[in-house]
Amino acid sequence: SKASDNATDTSSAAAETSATAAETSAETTAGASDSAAASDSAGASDSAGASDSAGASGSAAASGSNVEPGCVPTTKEKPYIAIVSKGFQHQFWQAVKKGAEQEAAKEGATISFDGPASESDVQPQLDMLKTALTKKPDAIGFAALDSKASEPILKQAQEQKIPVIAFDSGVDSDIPLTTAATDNKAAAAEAAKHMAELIGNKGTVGLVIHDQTSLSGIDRRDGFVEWMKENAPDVKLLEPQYGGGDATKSADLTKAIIAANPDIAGIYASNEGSAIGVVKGVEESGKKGINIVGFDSSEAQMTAIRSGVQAGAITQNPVGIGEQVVAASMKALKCEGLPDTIDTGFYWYDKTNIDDPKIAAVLYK
Amino acid sequence: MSTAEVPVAARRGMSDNVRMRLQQLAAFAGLIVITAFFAVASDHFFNYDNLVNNILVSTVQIGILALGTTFVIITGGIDLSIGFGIALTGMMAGTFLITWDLPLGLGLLLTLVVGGLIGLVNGFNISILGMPPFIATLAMMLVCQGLPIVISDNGASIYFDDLPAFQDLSGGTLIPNFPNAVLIFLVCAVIAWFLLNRTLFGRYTFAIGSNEEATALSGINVKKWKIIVYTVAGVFIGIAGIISAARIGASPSAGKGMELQAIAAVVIGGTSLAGGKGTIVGTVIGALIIGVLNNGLQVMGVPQEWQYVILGVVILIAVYIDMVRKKSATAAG
Amino acid sequence: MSTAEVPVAARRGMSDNVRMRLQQLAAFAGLIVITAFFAVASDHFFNYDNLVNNILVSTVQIGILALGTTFVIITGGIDLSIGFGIALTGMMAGTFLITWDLPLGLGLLLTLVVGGLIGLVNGFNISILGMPPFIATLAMMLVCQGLPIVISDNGASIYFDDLPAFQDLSGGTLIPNFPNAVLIFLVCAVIAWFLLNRTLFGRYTFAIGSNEEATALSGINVKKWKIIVYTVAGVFIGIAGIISAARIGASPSAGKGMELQAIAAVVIGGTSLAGGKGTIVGTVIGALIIGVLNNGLQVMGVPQEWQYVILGVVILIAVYIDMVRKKSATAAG
Amino acid sequence: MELNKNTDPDPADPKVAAPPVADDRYLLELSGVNKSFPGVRALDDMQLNLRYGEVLALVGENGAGKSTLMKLLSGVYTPDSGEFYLRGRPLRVSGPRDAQQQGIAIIHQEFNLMPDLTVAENIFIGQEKPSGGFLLNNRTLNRRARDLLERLHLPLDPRTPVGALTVARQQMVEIAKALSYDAQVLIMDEPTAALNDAEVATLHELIRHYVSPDTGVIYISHKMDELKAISQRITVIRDGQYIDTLDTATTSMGEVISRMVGRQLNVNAKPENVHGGREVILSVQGLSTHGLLKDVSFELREGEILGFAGLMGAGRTEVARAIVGADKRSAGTVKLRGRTIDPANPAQAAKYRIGYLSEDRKRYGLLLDQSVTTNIALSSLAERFSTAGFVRDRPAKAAAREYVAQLKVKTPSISQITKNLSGGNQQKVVIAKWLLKDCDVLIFDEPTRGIDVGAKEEIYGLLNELAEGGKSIIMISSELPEVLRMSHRVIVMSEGRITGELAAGDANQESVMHYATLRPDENAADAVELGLVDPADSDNTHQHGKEA
Ligand SMILES: Nc1ncnc2c1ncn2[C@@H]1O[C@H](COP(=O)(O)OP(=O)(O)OP(=O)(O)O)[C@@H](O)[C@H]1O
Ligand SMILES: Nc1ncnc2c1ncn2[C@@H]1O[C@H](COP(=O)(O)OP(=O)(O)OP(=O)(O)O)[C@@H](O)[C@H]1O
Ligand SMILES: [Mg+2]
Ligand SMILES: [Mg+2]
Repeated sequence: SKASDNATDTSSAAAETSATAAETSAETTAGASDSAAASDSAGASDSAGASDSAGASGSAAASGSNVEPGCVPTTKEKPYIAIVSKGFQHQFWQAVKKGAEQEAAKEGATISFDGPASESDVQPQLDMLKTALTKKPDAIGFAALDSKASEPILKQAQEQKIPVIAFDSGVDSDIPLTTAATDNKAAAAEAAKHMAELIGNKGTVGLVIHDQTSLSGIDRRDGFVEWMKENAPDVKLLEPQYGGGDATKSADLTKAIIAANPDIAGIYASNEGSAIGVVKGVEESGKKGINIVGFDSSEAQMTAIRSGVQAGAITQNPVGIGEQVVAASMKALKCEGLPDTIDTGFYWYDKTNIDDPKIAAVLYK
Repeated sequence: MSTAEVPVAARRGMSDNVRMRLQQLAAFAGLIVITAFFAVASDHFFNYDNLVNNILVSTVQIGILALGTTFVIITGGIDLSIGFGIALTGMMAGTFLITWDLPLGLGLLLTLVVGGLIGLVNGFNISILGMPPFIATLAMMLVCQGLPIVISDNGASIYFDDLPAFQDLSGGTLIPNFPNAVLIFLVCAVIAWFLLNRTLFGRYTFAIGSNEEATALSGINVKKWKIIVYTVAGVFIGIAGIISAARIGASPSAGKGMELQAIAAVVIGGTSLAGGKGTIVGTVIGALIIGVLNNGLQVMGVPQEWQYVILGVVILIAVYIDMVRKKSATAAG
Repeated sequence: MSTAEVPVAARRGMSDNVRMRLQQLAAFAGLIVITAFFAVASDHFFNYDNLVNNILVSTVQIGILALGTTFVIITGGIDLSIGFGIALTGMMAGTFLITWDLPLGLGLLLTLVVGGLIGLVNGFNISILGMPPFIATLAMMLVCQGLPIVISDNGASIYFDDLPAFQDLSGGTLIPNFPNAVLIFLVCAVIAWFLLNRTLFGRYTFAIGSNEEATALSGINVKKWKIIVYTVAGVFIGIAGIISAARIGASPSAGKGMELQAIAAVVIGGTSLAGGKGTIVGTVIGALIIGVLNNGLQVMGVPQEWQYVILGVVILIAVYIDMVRKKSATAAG
Repeated sequence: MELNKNTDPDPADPKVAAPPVADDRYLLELSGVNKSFPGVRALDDMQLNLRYGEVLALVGENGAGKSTLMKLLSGVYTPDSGEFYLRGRPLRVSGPRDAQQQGIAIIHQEFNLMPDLTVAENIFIGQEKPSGGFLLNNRTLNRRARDLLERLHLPLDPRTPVGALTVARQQMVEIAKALSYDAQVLIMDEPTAALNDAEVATLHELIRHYVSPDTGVIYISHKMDELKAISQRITVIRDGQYIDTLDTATTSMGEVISRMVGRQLNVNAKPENVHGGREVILSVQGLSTHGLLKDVSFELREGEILGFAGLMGAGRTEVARAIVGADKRSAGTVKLRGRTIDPANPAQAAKYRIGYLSEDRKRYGLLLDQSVTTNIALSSLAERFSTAGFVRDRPAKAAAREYVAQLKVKTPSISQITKNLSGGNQQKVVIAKWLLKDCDVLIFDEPTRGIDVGAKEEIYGLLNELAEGGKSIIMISSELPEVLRMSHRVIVMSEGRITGELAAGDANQESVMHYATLRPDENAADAVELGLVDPADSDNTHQHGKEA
């Protein structure tokens, strides 16, 4: 199951109710800029990730000027926003959905949320996008599995004067008014950086990636690999293995990797399912002292991090992303200006900062 | 005595045709009912744009795969390699047309050849080596899953933006407002119908599925014809691969899981996995039923988790209705 | 005349047993060869830890599904719902044991009942309504894909950290150094073997697959027995679901795609999709072949895309060797 | 009942006319039975009664309704209307199981066996007597089977998978299965179609032992001479209607036949003998297979009908299968008009214009779920009914219609599904397929199996026409009279060897049986007679054959 690059994470951010969630999104952007400073000074490994991403994905809360040409504010009291995401079955997307629903409830909009069964289902996703268009939505939120392939359909949206808000990962096209995204490559690089620190810049590191052909899988693999190649040449990276984000398969992969490389120092897992699998695999292998760097967030990973089995993980802010999509859509409908990108940021969390409110706010179970 | 039978014969012949018609009608009825339902349930569903540009276009690839697979299934076989076959043939199209920059016609031809080869190898393993079709094509499915990534640059897709002529194979409109992809699907369906109902190839396809040993003992070279059947199915994979690539670019994971949907379309269309029975019309209807359901449920805004459940239940009902009618048709006529 | 005929008949009888033994030997030989290859190719492959804790453990779920499916396939049917069946039964286990906090024994029992129900519905649709098994179980597969998400709290997995007794079903070791999951698999295999070879149930399973009409005409209640077959297969789904949940927690997307692997294991083991033939030993060997291949290729660090290709080719070869032996065995008799 | 005991019919001597009937109250009585199928009135106000302790023969043309009637009794079909009484009590049969429980056992015309199950498992399916209602014990099951088979003198190994048996043996399994129920009413639908005289005698022996004052047998057959030997009365039906019931003892077969077909038949279409003059078309030298055949050599001449006789399992079918490449040859050459040919499969054989009609129509003969036309046209499709790969249906249908009329195939239409034809009519369809494809060499294996007397004459006539037209025919048959009557020469096989070759003149019951029962492998004398003791070349076989 390739679903979800930032896949599988969860949902019941229900704990922090919509109120907190709202402030979360505020936090995010803030967190992004101020921790930018932080990390410039010293690559402090608490909420540093956000800064890199800020750097990477261009000025965050910058120029709020994108407006639909010839925009007429909607008169609808309950506008309809059709959201087509990259995935569905995994927790991460369910969390995005959650955020979107919360925001929609606040802003008084109705939404629909669809996504293909797996992140390699490019065509099914495009069929969904087209179908969404026929429902004459007032705005569209779209996370492209393959931005090039979706260009023609986005054009149709443009012709029909339907504002498009891209999210999760960039759509390389000027049609979307803004992109509520996080930079997977930068996030993966941040993970690599922490892995390097954990293993003292040398040793063997295995990679359990959730998808070999989807954008998110490729970015989270290459971001990690490239950073290591540049900054930690002594770290030996193994041939990446792909577990489809399926915990069981990833666990079996992990055990095979450990069996084949008794000297392994660390294992990187590129999404929730992979991380759970790697943790399980390491536990079952009975090996101690393997540094696990995971991705995304869930009860299982938090438990593993607290118990010390897993060193830490990069989390993005799916709930925040969901909220941003709806918020931005509403702005667009009111013809308010939007920035090129809304960086929803990403965060490194480990034993030390897992309970820090800023982090706790973006973690979800 | 034979004279005495003649009138009977006449009657019989009729009721027989009637039954045939009734069967297809039944499957067709299922499609109509579902369509009608969505038309009533949602005001965004029943309009030319949604029916043609969304439903039909989204049905094309599964439909074309289903057409080729119909022959295989009528012989009593099965082909699991069709799904990822799209990935392989698509990536090959990309390699031919973009990487090697061959002329369009040649590139297309070679792509169809690649498809044919996939089928040929399947046919050889099944017919000559005598492998179970399930295993032979499952193995080919794995091969078709791996090779595209090998070909690709680290799993990246190949795009055809510099080759609009190629992209037009899917998006263009020879007939105004009628995407070429759909046109190609229809043409394929007509060809398939012709092959199945008017040629030796079709007759032997049925004969093999209905009793392979008897067919062989009737002096028909069963091995040869089985290989041809799988090869034809392979060519259809090639066509589907080309359309997929023309539409969204060649991706190493295109067509994933489509084998199940295509086979489902065939079986929903009344073709028996036991072999010996099947119609092209049925297969087309089967593919449309799947397409309409997918689209309709989303247009209605059914939560996705429920879409799965409902899809399952509706398929059951559709097939059941179909069967009941057949039964009554057979019982009566 | 009788005197003269006896030897001929005897000959067949004998050569037949020999053939049976040869078949299993062949599949087994395939397994040995592959294992031997990896043992030589990698010095990390052939050690107790990798063989038991890695390969066997990774084979358990597919293996258990394959056991149940063996019965279905011997009747000439197929079951596609087993994969996502793991997701549904796993989530139900979570619901019973965590959400509702029922006592362990009861929770497990109810989970098996849920599995049985999945099979029962399949059996009903196939046996009573007369649906094609492919469609009936495909529909059930879709249902089993949607419901777990419906049950779940926004697709969140359910974890059993507070229920170590449950987790021990997979990770614990009643026998030192021997994971319970593997133990359970072996027990299931023995039970399945017994059911298939020593009980009325097994006898009728073969009879139905061999010639359903004749079995009915012999006064056997075919409908009833087919329902039982699918229900039994369902219970095995329940067992696999429990082990999956105990090992990794209950996830709404667990078991995805396992149906194909399980069916492949059964067919690689020499069971014919045409029905009437099959052995439990073969199925176990088939599952092991898949498990060994996956692990071996990973241990050797083969790039994933090549793993697919090699897996496909090796499966072909393994099955082909198996068949050649069978042929020679048959030709002799 | 007590009364009956003493007047138990004496099973001893087959040749004496039927033993006196135990009691004239009826064991089974049917009247006003109707059954229709789409477009077919299979049974029309049918009636029938079976007395205690009697064997009632049921005869009628192919498609007359015999099997249908029996299927009503055994719960396969439900009647549209009709009254049924068993032992004077109204009888309702809800299904096969129910029929068994009410004491009605049937051997269907088409086998109902599970090919993947062993002989024992087939015989006792449904009566496994599992311990605890669940657990099976194959050892005891095999023992029960062995006992039964020995009691019945049936040469079968309980552990053999039925799929590996030849038709004749499968028939025996069916017989054993039916007898294992020890039912009151035993229905046998053409049990001897696949058997030859020796086995028929064995079967009749079994039946006589089975019949007791409170049981009865309904015996369907197209072999008229059997009726005298086994039955007390003969019920004749035609086109689904009851015609008459006759006392076997006091009736001539000629009469029965004319009642059956509704006209007089001339039963002497003896072909005029072709003399050695004509050219040899097919010459087989030293043919052997791994299975069974040893050094089979013979010649087939143009315009000749060459009969193959032998006991079941003699290897006749294997000879045919080996010649057309359906089975592997381990040794030997096949020459066609002097040119050595080596067909690897029946398709190649067909290219050489050699056709093989299998003895097992269900398994190797028919596309059961396809139409009559499809089946008849199948072999000729390529060269006759297609141009450039496209099928021309009109001529194919025309041809089908022609043969349906000529062979009197009883079918509502040529588009009828073959499965729905009666057994004999199915056989006619297979024959039509091969008559339509004009081959130079036709190998007919049990061609008239299950075909009624009238239709047989038609087929004999056609075979003669073909022969006169210069075609060469190998006719494998277990019906000796048929072989003797049709063949120009008769080849006799035993245990995979040719043990004798007889010119039409010398061929008769005794001479054929003599060669058919030679057992060179067990009996030294036989080996000597066949000249196998000294490693002579295979011709000796024939020499000895001819001398005899
Ligand atoms: N299932 C069926 N569907 C349609 N027609 C049928 C079916 N079964 C039998 N018939 C028709 O009923 C008639 C009687 O068939 P039946 O098998 O009883 O003949 P029969 O006397 O047994 O002939 P035979 O001697 O060839 O066995 C035939 O014309 C046959 O075509
Ligand atoms: N299809 C088959 N499968 C397995 N064994 C076979 C098959 N055909 C023939 N045999 C074996 O070869 C022997 C010869 O059978 P075959 O049918 O050739 O004899 P036959 O002379 O044709 O007798 P009949 O045809 O009357 O049974 C049989 O004893 C049988 O064991
Ligand atoms: Mg009959
Ligand atoms: Mg024979």
